[in-house]
Amino acid sequence: MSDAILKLDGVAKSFGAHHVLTDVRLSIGANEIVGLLGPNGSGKSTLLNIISGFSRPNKGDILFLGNSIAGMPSFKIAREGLVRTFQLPSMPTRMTVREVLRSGSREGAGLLDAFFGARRDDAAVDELIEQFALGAVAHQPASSLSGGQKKLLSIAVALRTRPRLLCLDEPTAGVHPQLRGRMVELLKTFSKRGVAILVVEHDMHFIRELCGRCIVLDRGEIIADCAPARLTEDQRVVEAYLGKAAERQKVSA
Amino acid sequence: PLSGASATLGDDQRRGIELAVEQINEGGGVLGGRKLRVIVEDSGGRAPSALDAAKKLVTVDKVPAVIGEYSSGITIPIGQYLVQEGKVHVNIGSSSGRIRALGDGAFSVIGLDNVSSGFAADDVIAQGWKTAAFIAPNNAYGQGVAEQFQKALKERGGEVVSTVLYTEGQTTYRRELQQLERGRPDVYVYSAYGKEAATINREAFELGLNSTPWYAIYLSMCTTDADPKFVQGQYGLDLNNIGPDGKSYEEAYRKKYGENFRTSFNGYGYDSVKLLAAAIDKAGSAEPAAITKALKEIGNGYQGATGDITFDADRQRSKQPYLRLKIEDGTKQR
Amino acid sequence: MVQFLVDVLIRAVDLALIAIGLSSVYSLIRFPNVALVQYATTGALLALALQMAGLPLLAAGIVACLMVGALAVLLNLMVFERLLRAGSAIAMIGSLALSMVFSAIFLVTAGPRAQRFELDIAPPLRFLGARVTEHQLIAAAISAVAIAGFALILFRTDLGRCMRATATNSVLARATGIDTRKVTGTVVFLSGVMAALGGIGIAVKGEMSVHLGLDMLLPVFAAAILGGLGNALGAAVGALVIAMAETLVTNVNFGPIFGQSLLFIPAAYATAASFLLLVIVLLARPYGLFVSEVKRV
Amino acid sequence: MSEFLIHVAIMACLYGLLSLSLNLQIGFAGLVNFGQVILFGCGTYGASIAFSHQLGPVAGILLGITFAILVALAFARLGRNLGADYWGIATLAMAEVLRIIVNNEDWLTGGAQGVGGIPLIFGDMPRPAGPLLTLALCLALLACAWWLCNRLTTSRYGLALKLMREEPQLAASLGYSLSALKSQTLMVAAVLAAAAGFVFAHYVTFVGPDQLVASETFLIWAMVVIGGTGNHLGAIVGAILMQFLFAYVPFVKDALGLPSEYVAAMRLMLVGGGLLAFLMWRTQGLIPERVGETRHV
Amino acid sequence: MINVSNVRAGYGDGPDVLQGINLTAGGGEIVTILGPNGCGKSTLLKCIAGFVKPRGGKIESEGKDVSLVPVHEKVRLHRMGFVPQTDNVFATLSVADNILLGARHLPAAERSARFAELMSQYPALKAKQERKASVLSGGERQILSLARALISDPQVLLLDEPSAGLSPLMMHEVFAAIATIRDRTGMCILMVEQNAFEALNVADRAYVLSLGKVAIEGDAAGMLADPAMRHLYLGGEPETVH
Ligand SMILES: Nc1ncnc2c1ncn2[C@@H]1O[C@H](COP(=O)(O)OP(=O)(O)OP(=O)(O)O)[C@@H](O)[C@H]1O
Ligand SMILES: Nc1ncnc2c1ncn2[C@@H]1O[C@H](COP(=O)(O)OP(=O)(O)OP(=O)(O)O)[C@@H](O)[C@H]1O
Ligand SMILES: [Mg+2]
Ligand SMILES: [Mg+2]
Repeated sequence: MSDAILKLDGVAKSFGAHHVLTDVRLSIGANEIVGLLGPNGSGKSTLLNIISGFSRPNKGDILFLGNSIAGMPSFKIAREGLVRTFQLPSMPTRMTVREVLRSGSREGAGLLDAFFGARRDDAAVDELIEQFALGAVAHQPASSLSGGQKKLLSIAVALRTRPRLLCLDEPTAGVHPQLRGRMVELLKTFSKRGVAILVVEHDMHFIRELCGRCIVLDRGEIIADCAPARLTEDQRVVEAYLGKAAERQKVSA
Repeated sequence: PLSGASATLGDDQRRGIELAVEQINEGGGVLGGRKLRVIVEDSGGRAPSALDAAKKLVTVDKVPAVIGEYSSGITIPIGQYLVQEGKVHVNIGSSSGRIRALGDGAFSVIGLDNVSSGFAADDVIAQGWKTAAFIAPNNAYGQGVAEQFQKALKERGGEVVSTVLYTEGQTTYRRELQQLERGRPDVYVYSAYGKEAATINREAFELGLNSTPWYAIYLSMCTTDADPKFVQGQYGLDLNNIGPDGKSYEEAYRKKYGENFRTSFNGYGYDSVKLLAAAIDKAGSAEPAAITKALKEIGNGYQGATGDITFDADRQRSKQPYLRLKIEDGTKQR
Repeated sequence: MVQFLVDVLIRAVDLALIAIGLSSVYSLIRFPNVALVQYATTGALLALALQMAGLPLLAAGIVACLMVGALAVLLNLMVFERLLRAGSAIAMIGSLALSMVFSAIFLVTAGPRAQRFELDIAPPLRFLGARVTEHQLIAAAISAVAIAGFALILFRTDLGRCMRATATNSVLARATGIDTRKVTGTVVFLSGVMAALGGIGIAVKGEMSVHLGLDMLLPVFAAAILGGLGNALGAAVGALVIAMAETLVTNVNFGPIFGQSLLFIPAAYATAASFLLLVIVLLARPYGLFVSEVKRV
Repeated sequence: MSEFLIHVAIMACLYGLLSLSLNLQIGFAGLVNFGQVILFGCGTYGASIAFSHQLGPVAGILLGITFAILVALAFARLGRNLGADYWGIATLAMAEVLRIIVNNEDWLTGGAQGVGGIPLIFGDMPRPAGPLLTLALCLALLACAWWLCNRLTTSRYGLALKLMREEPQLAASLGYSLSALKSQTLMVAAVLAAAAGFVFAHYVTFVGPDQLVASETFLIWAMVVIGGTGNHLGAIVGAILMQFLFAYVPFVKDALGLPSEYVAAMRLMLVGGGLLAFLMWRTQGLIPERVGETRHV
Repeated sequence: MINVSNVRAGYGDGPDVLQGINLTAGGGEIVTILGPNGCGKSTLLKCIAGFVKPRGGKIESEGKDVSLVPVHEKVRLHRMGFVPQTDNVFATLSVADNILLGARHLPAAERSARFAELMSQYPALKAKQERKASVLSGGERQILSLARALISDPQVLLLDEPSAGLSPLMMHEVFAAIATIRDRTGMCILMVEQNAFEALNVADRAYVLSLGKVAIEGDAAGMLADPAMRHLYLGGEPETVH
């Protein structure tokens, strides 16, 4: 894929003697939505941490928009346009939901902008609040949100940075099924506007709705890279990851 | 300072002052029967509070003269302020050479570093000691004395082989003492006060350093808090309360406070009040300018409790009689 | 050399007990309690007062330690529990404020003068060429026993595990059936006892003033942090390291290097040395020497 | 207006500056700085070094600011990967190290005896005008600083600071450079504190190491906490309140006929007890931080 | 076993998050609580566990009013287990210590027997026994917290989203384990879930909360069968989409 926005080449990571990732190679095209699946503890979040600079790979290279970002500090990577969310988001106590969302955009957030920058209203924030159904709590302290609402907020604020590639870590865990449907629509809209998405997820329904392609990780290795619908055909994936769920899905397919 | 690290000293200064006030007022006050009043303020040992206090005294209480402080870091700014305001300032506790430069209106009843250091150096040489190790607190006082003593001893042909300025407020000075010991001096010269003095004396004893002679600058200040056993045999200089009311002052102090002089600083407080009262009487007014003039005149062979007070051209005490002391069986004599 | 070791040990013992108290409470309630050094002063003052009231020193010491332990529990219930709801920085400032209040009370009740226990004067003993006194040896022995006892409680009883659980996640600890208040209370009590014992230990060796505790503040903190806050035994090692640094700075003769017979770093820099050491260690190991905080996102 | 009042007002303004500066750090950026007094000291020593080496006051302010920025950068470097408690103690240790250096290197700083005779700012003015002009200058400075801080924290930059204060990881994931934010805040705060120090030096006319002891930092902390962390107005109000209380305690003593050693205990009680009371019953301070009120930018 | 009647609760001086909830769960029953984000499900569990004090109403366990009994007492005396939604492991303790803390009250022999049994059940944990819980992945933490709750052998188990973050395979295993343990010990299990479809599959009864009130209650099978219900509260399920 020549227009790959993200390309991982032989990435490996171990903690002491524990090898979490071994030789991961993958690439994600611009505008693509890719799902990253795998059993618990297979290294998905670790991979996201490495891509986003929160952890350093032991080996391998990471190219984002053609430039190597391996070993770069996380904030620089985020500035390049690669933004991630966390599996267990925590939110500030003395900032409102709205403020958190506003802080998503770094435009005009420099020290000097405080004195010389123009002051503008933020329509994009209102739109996000609306899209993520946070209107009712917009003026509450962000930390008082329920678990699911925090997840939503963390995705919204990541989108506010206008990323080129958005990495989501289990965006639907703890989110109400109805909202999951909404989220699919939303993410698709953003994707159409040119945001590539890499999403770690366990909800197969969500994956099938959203992703054009998915990658399955098991014990630090990629064991499948195909369209979601074809996952159930792969015996290794079924054994390691889907289990009984696969049977039900086959029935329904 | 009535609080903070040097509170003991400040408190003792106040005792001297209060004693003098009491005596003067019992003896008919000043200016033909008017009571002398001293307002006591606490500097807390910090310059901003001291300045607050000085400004209160000058602008609210409208006093003509201010006596005080102990730490040079405080005496200098308030002295400067008082001189600017045209008031009289009498230094009774700081001995930094920089006090010399405060300007007209600022007096010192206490001999500055050079006076006591010179005396101590003479004494040390006279005892036949050639090399000395010196220890004092690492503050304005200690740094001043250390520098002056080193200079004075060198001038007289001796040498300070090691100098330690210790940080106050530690629980132990063993390391400092052992560093001193490495110089193998003929004599240890020190000046310390309060808890530090007690600790240093005890630890010197415990380390067996007392087999070498010890010489204290202001012996009673250095040894009051220590057990007599630790300081047995120490030499030292001390203030000489040999003025006309020297002995009676000592007695009055003992009577009023039920103990011997706690530090050596109360006498200056006492003398400063007496001196000021005399100056006020002589000037016939409590105007600062008049007091200044009178002080300069009186301060020439005035006999205070601490002995002859004679001001030099910079209005600093030029000489001071000291006692040569040695502690034998808990008493001081030589 | 022996003298050097003895000096380091004496100093380390002074620091260790209070530092251990500080560190163990930190592990539970997540803030460094500045007032702990004042508990040390309180212990010493109480013991002194009790001795003057006629109790033998040993009894006075024990009673004072228990009283300070109780005081620590009381203050924790009345003050710190409340403060902690607002966060650890607030609690730390609160403990600072409390220690000022302590100072004020000491100033009014005990006065600023130096005081000492009524004890026979101990002549220095010679021990392998090093000079120590009986009091120093006894104080060191008592401290060692106290530290060992504390370690035993920490590692050999259920309290230790409950304590660590409470420290990490008190909500979950309660959900697991741990009475977190009891655990906290016990540890706070022990820390008070340790601090008081430390204070008495220092006072017995010589003289004390009401500034005793505050004077110890920075080195004790340095020791606790060096060992890693929350790691009680790390604090003991931290105390040893700090004592070593201070002693080295004052006792290394640089004279020969510069062709002089004697040249020392000014003694005033001894304290600076331990702080500098602290800063350097923190640059390399942000959580102190013995705490390896594994963080993951 | 009585001269004493003018004096107290001037001091209040200077402390106001200091507490604004500290508030910017603790209230907005979450930087628990216990070395604040050394930033102030950079200003005073800028003035003193320039004076004692005959460089003139302009060089003084430049020196002060340079020192302050250097210290701020060192603090920020330390803070890059330290937890808040650790960093707090580390700043305290650094400040202490710097104070010890200043106390001992008398060729540069005048040592423990300090430097006196620094000229007054409006020294040549006639009596009432001089102090009044000084007060006006201080008020202007304070107003400028307040405007600056306000502008800073109500902008998007302020949001970034708050995000860093509470969720540093989230802030980093959104592309904020924590170390840049920290060093910028510290530098701004340091310049404010140094300005206060410079004016202080030229007002008190004396600079010495005793002005830089840790208890001064705690005093400023008390001002900020009582006034209200995270609120600029609160910080100023806290400073003014404390300064006036401090200055007028002696009058209370005069009125009640108390002996003057109680002033010390009373001051300690005021700072400590007042701080503690506020922390316990009104943690947010007199004028609390407002959540969600930043202007739309 | 558990009887919640007309409970109101909230945080600080905020509004009532729970506005009069009635709920019962008997021994041997799995009851699941569903509802949109922020409707108060976790608050309800916290209320039953004792972390949030009810502002009104009553919570009974086996007929005794336990509304104001402190959490740790409840855990000990009423054998209640609670797994919070977030922060559900002791991060600085090892995995083994985490589990053993749940079994503090058991005699040593029984404790190690159960521990061994659990370890064989969850090999993922066994391999990481000695590691600090803070390094575990999200799913591993979830399993660990469940294991800790199970070892204590409670009579009432309160689970806040036990399946969040679990892989499909693991989710089925966990639900199966929950059902098994219910069958074996007859404990009463109350769980909040967002994976409604799977939860309803194992549950006996379900409550759907909305804005702090019970909107629907009924038996699980019935709810699964009701198309309107599916559409409104369960989201689209795999079978219903195409
Ligand atoms: N800092 C670390 N130190 C040691 N081991 C770690 C560390 N971080 C992660 N691990 C281990 O690496 C493995 C992979 O963790 P990771 O969080 O990437 O899993 P995951 O695929 O995201 O799982 P889940 O779906 O449960 O979130 C886990 O077994 C975890 O225990
Ligand atoms: N600690 C708290 N302080 C203040 N308000 C809170 C707190 N925790 C929750 N709330 C509020 O209570 C409401 C209900 O929260 P709760 O956590 O019970 O929701 P939930 O139903 O569990 O949602 P989710 O499915 O997202 O976990 C939310 O609106 C939230 O804002
Ligand atoms: Mg994960
Ligand atoms: Mg919830």
